[in-house]
Amino acid sequence: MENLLSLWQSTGLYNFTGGQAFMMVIGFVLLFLAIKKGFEPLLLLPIGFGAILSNIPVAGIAEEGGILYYLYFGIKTGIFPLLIFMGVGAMTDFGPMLANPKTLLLGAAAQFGIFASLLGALALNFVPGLEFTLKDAAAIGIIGGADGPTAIYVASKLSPDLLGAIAVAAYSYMALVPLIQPPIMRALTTEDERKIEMQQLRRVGKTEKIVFPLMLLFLSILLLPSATPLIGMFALGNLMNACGVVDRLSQTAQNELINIVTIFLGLAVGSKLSADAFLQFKTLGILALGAIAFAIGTAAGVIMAKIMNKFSSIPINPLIGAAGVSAVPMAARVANKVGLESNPHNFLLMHAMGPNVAGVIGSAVAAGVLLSLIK
Amino acid sequence: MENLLSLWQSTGLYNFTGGQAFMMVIGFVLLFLAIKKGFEPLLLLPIGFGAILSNIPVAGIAEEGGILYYLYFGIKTGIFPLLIFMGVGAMTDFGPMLANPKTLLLGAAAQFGIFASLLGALALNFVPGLEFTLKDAAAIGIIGGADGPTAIYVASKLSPDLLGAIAVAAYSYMALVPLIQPPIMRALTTEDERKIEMQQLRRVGKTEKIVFPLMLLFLSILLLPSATPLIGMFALGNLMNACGVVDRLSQTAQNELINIVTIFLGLAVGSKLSADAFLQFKTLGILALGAIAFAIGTAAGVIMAKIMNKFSSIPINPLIGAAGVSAVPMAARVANKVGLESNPHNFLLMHAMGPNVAGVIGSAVAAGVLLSLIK
Amino acid sequence: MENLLSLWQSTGLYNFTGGQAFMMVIGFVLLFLAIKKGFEPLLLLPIGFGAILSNIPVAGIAEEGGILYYLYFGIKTGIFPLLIFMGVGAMTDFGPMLANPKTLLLGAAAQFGIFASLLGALALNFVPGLEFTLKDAAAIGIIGGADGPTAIYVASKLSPDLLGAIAVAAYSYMALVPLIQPPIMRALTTEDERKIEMQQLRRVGKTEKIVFPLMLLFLSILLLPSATPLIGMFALGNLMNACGVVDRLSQTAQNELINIVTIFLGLAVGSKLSADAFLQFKTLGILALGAIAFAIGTAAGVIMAKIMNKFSSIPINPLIGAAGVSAVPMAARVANKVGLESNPHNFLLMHAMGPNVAGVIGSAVAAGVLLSLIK
Amino acid sequence: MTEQMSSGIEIMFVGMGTVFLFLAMLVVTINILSSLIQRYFPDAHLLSAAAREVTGDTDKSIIAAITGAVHQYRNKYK
Amino acid sequence: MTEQMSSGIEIMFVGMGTVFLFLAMLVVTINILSSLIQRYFPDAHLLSAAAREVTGDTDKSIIAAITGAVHQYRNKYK
Amino acid sequence: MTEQMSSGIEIMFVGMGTVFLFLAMLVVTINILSSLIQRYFPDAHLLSAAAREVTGDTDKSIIAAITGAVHQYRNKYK
Ligand code: NA
Ligand code: NA
Ligand code: NA
Repeated sequence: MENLLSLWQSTGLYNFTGGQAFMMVIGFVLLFLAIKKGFEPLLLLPIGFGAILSNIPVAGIAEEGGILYYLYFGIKTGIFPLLIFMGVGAMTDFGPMLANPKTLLLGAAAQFGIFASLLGALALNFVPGLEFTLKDAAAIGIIGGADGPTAIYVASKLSPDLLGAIAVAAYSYMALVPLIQPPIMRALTTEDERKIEMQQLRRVGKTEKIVFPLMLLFLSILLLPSATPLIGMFALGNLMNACGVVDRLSQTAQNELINIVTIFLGLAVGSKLSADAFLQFKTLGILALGAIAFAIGTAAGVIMAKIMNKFSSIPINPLIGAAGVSAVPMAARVANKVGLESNPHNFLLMHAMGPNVAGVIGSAVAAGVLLSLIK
Repeated sequence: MENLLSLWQSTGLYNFTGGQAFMMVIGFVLLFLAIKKGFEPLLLLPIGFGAILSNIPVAGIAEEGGILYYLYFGIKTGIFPLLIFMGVGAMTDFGPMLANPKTLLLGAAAQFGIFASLLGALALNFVPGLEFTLKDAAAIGIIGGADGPTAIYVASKLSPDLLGAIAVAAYSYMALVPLIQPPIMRALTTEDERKIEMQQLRRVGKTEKIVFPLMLLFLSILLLPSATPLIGMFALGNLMNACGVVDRLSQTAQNELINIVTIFLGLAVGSKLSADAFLQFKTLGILALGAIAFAIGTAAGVIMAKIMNKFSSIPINPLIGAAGVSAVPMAARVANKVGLESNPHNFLLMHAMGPNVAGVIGSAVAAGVLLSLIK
Repeated sequence: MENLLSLWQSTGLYNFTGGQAFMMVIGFVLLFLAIKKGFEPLLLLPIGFGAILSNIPVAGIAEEGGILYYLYFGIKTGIFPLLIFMGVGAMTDFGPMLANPKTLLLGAAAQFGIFASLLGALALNFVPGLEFTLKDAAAIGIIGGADGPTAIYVASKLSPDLLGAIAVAAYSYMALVPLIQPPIMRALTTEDERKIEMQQLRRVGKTEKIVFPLMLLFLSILLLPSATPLIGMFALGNLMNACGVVDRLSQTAQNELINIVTIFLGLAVGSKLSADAFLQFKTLGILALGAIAFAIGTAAGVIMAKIMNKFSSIPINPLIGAAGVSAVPMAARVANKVGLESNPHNFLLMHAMGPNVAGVIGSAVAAGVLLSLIK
Repeated sequence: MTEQMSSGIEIMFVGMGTVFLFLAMLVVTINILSSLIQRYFPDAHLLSAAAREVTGDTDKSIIAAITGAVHQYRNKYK
Repeated sequence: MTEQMSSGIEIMFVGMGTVFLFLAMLVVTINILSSLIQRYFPDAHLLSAAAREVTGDTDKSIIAAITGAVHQYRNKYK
Repeated sequence: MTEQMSSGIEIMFVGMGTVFLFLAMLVVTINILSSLIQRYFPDAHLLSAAAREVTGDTDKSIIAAITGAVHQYRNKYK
């Protein structure tokens, strides 16, 4: 009888709190978005599942002794986001960017979204009930980098309590890029601009592709050492792929290793979606600022492309500026698609891949600045 | 000279204890069973090897500083059995069970082996020289769950000293299912019952397969949170496979990740096969109780099927009740084989897969009850 | 303004020390050797990259909180080199050795390089400014084993400060085997000896291949328990491959698992290439002694083969003695190539594989002796 | 009977009860959800399965040939 | 304006400045290195690309056939 | 000669002695076990090897063709 009572008192029904129930709904929504809507399922599925697991009453899966507690060490130490960045580096082809290096500047301009939303977060402090420290603001701003591992890395260092909301916002908006970007791109460009055809890119040789990651790392060492964990692991992955002599390592880095780490990282991020941390007015602010960051980043990229067009003899289609936010390869595909609407023979995909991967570098650099200035 | 003496004093020959030698023989027996007899080689080979390595005198491979000592953390924290459960979940097709959900009750009945052998362990306390605590008894009972990761997970929480013997018993009896089950199945059924043909199963759609793991998790959250680490990771693996949008994660979970963890888990389980813990009268009790648990579970499954047959208009072949112990997919194959002996046109395999996978859920639920009641 | 100053003070340019800059050059040289010269790229690429990352000022990637700091635990605990050894074991075919077991003695003789360079390191203590402890000397000597994971394992136990230099020397000289060995081989043999054709090897059955790793482990347990971590993991890998019943584990051990660990091990070794530890007169001594170790090992192997030829009715081509240093499979290929120069129909490759894999066992035994005598 | 034994028996009843309750509720829930899904969200996949089974033949024979070849290859050389 | 706000603005200027400086320097370095590499270490690979494109046809059609088959196989059975 | 040096020399003798002893014992054990195994547990595999080598031709040529194709494919597209 006592056992029966103690079993009843250990049921979820008996112990549920409203917050936990609500967070589980959030988890289910993330699963729904991942599975039915195709929103970045590789990340949002494990994140959503982790959110459910970590909010189960009594079980303590995200508390000491539970599996999610141990997996979180991989984020706390930075190991998981850095290994994912290595894998992404191994998957990245810098060829289109090396063929037209000017487009790197588009990847720079689009980072304006990061700093604008950082300012926005600070401005929200004037709203009663909202309180963001400078660290919080920087961690929120990095959503505008449109790069998952970078956002998780920075948030885990500066504002671990907001990590869950920030990661969810970053991946959700990356999935929403095809909805967020086109109206902004159309509003800022004329039909003629969208029709601009670009010169075919030259083929980039193997030596250039091998030298580039080393050069990138070297520049980062000289100018911004705080960005070198991110840029270093990215360059390592890229070098392993480009050099052609360690194919088995490169293949493992971009397949099994990144898959294993993705499962663990997703679950661990989900474990930060607790009611205490998430069910706050702050979270709405984060979601709003994230959307603003993406929009501003897109606009800044397009405007930068228009400015460059003024000074360049070789025409640049301003649509590829939007790809500068990163969100690889989604943003580049969006640029291509919007371009095709105006000119069915205008394939911008490869031209947009340049600013697209430059955006990854740009956000890593911005992350380095934030990590080095804000302590 | 001194060096020569110190080298001699550091040889295994000089330092061997009888217990260590005996445990190595156990290790070799496990290797023999794995390699020559095909007894669950994926687990018993690393377990047997781990047993040998951990009993090497002087070397201290299972002591602080040795590799097996570090690998054991993966069991202590529950990470290894849970990751294996995730991989098993990804490999499991719930289709046959969803097509005929009644067969879930067969998977429930067969768990009677768990609780019967728990009682048996307590009863053995009347034998002088044997002393099992309630925790020990529960850990021994779970052998009857016929599910490796569940047994290891529960034993590591309740009775880590018995872990080695329990894991060895669980995997050995799973390999012996084709010998243990058929006589019991034949004794409890008539020739006519064994000839019963079952209706073809309907095809189960993708949506149902996606919804099922979530529903399973939800029910477990409401009723039995203590089972959610096991059921949650199992459901995660199953969802990753069923949803079809994260194939690369699902493939990694059921291939490289589970392989890596299997090697580590096996070695770490083997490291618990030390002379101190294993060479006790207790171990014989554990082996005997394990066999009883399998036999009772099998019988309970068959009897339950016969009872259900009385009340159901749709015929159920009682042989598939035996598959309820889990031991996937061995027990289902045994049901199929025994059925074919009586009726060469009667293919029970898919019908037996229903209770078979239900048995996995049933043992996880039983594990949850034990973990929640016994502290 | 303050921010700008603090950013400048956090640049690499502001903080660089000469030692760090020099170590980065070393890192780049290793990358160059790996990529352009094909020097053991699987290891030297991550080691070189790790050297660069760990010497970045301010970033602290190899200090507490940095990724390389955490990865180093895998070396400190011995887990990484032992897992690599398991994978190498799974890749090794002992067939040629079992077909002609006498050649094991060639693998024994070639270990003379280890002990000769140990003595050499102690002798260098007479040079003012050089100071090697017995532990240092043993760790340096193991370079002569021509086996990466063994060298890293021993150095991490006996002399972690020298680990970086020792690993670099070991892998570099392994890559240089085609340059180091041929002149020594030619100098010690006559044209007639190099022309000796050897009898075709018998085919070795599966049972012998299964029994061998167990026998090897058993002998090591009896005689030299301190070598059992290395020999045990090697034998485990080999058994998994030979037994044929755990192919999925064996495949994972020799592919994804070894690849993942190789990346981590390489980076972690690189993290020990700090200016403090590397930029010492000692390092030159280590490099010199490493070369001597390889040369003496080669010579000892060849001379042993000539001695055996005196007493054996079945002819042995002394060139295959050089393969006894291990450096699998490079040294065996070198023996084959030098043999072909004298006799274009003389394929020594398979005959050289015997001493070649015996050399791996020989160095593991030598490692066990060193670990057991020197504390 | 010892106290331990009696708590063991209680655990048995509570345990088997919970296992049956849990799996019985799962049966009920599956039945409800399956009929809901089959009625309101039928899988296009299953509806068109019959159709595909007719037209799929050519594809299948090509794939079968290749499959066989690749399997032979993998078994031999893996 | 609060102190926090003003330091936020400073971070914005310093940050965007660094990002632009960094990427602009990367543009310059890429241009320099690319021209150096193309002049002094041209890739044999690229030089002979045109040639290969002519002769490669037979190879390609075989590979295309196999690729197609293997893809079909993998999509179906993975 | 220093004390360190003399212990180094001792280690050398003990070490090389152990290495030779170990590998020599391995030679002896291999010889014993190999003859035991070849006499009492001969591999069916090896006994029938000669037979298979005659009949295996057709298989091999198919496999060789596929292998070549798959290798081409993998080298190109991996
Ligand atoms: Na970006
Ligand atoms: Na079960
Ligand atoms: Na060696």
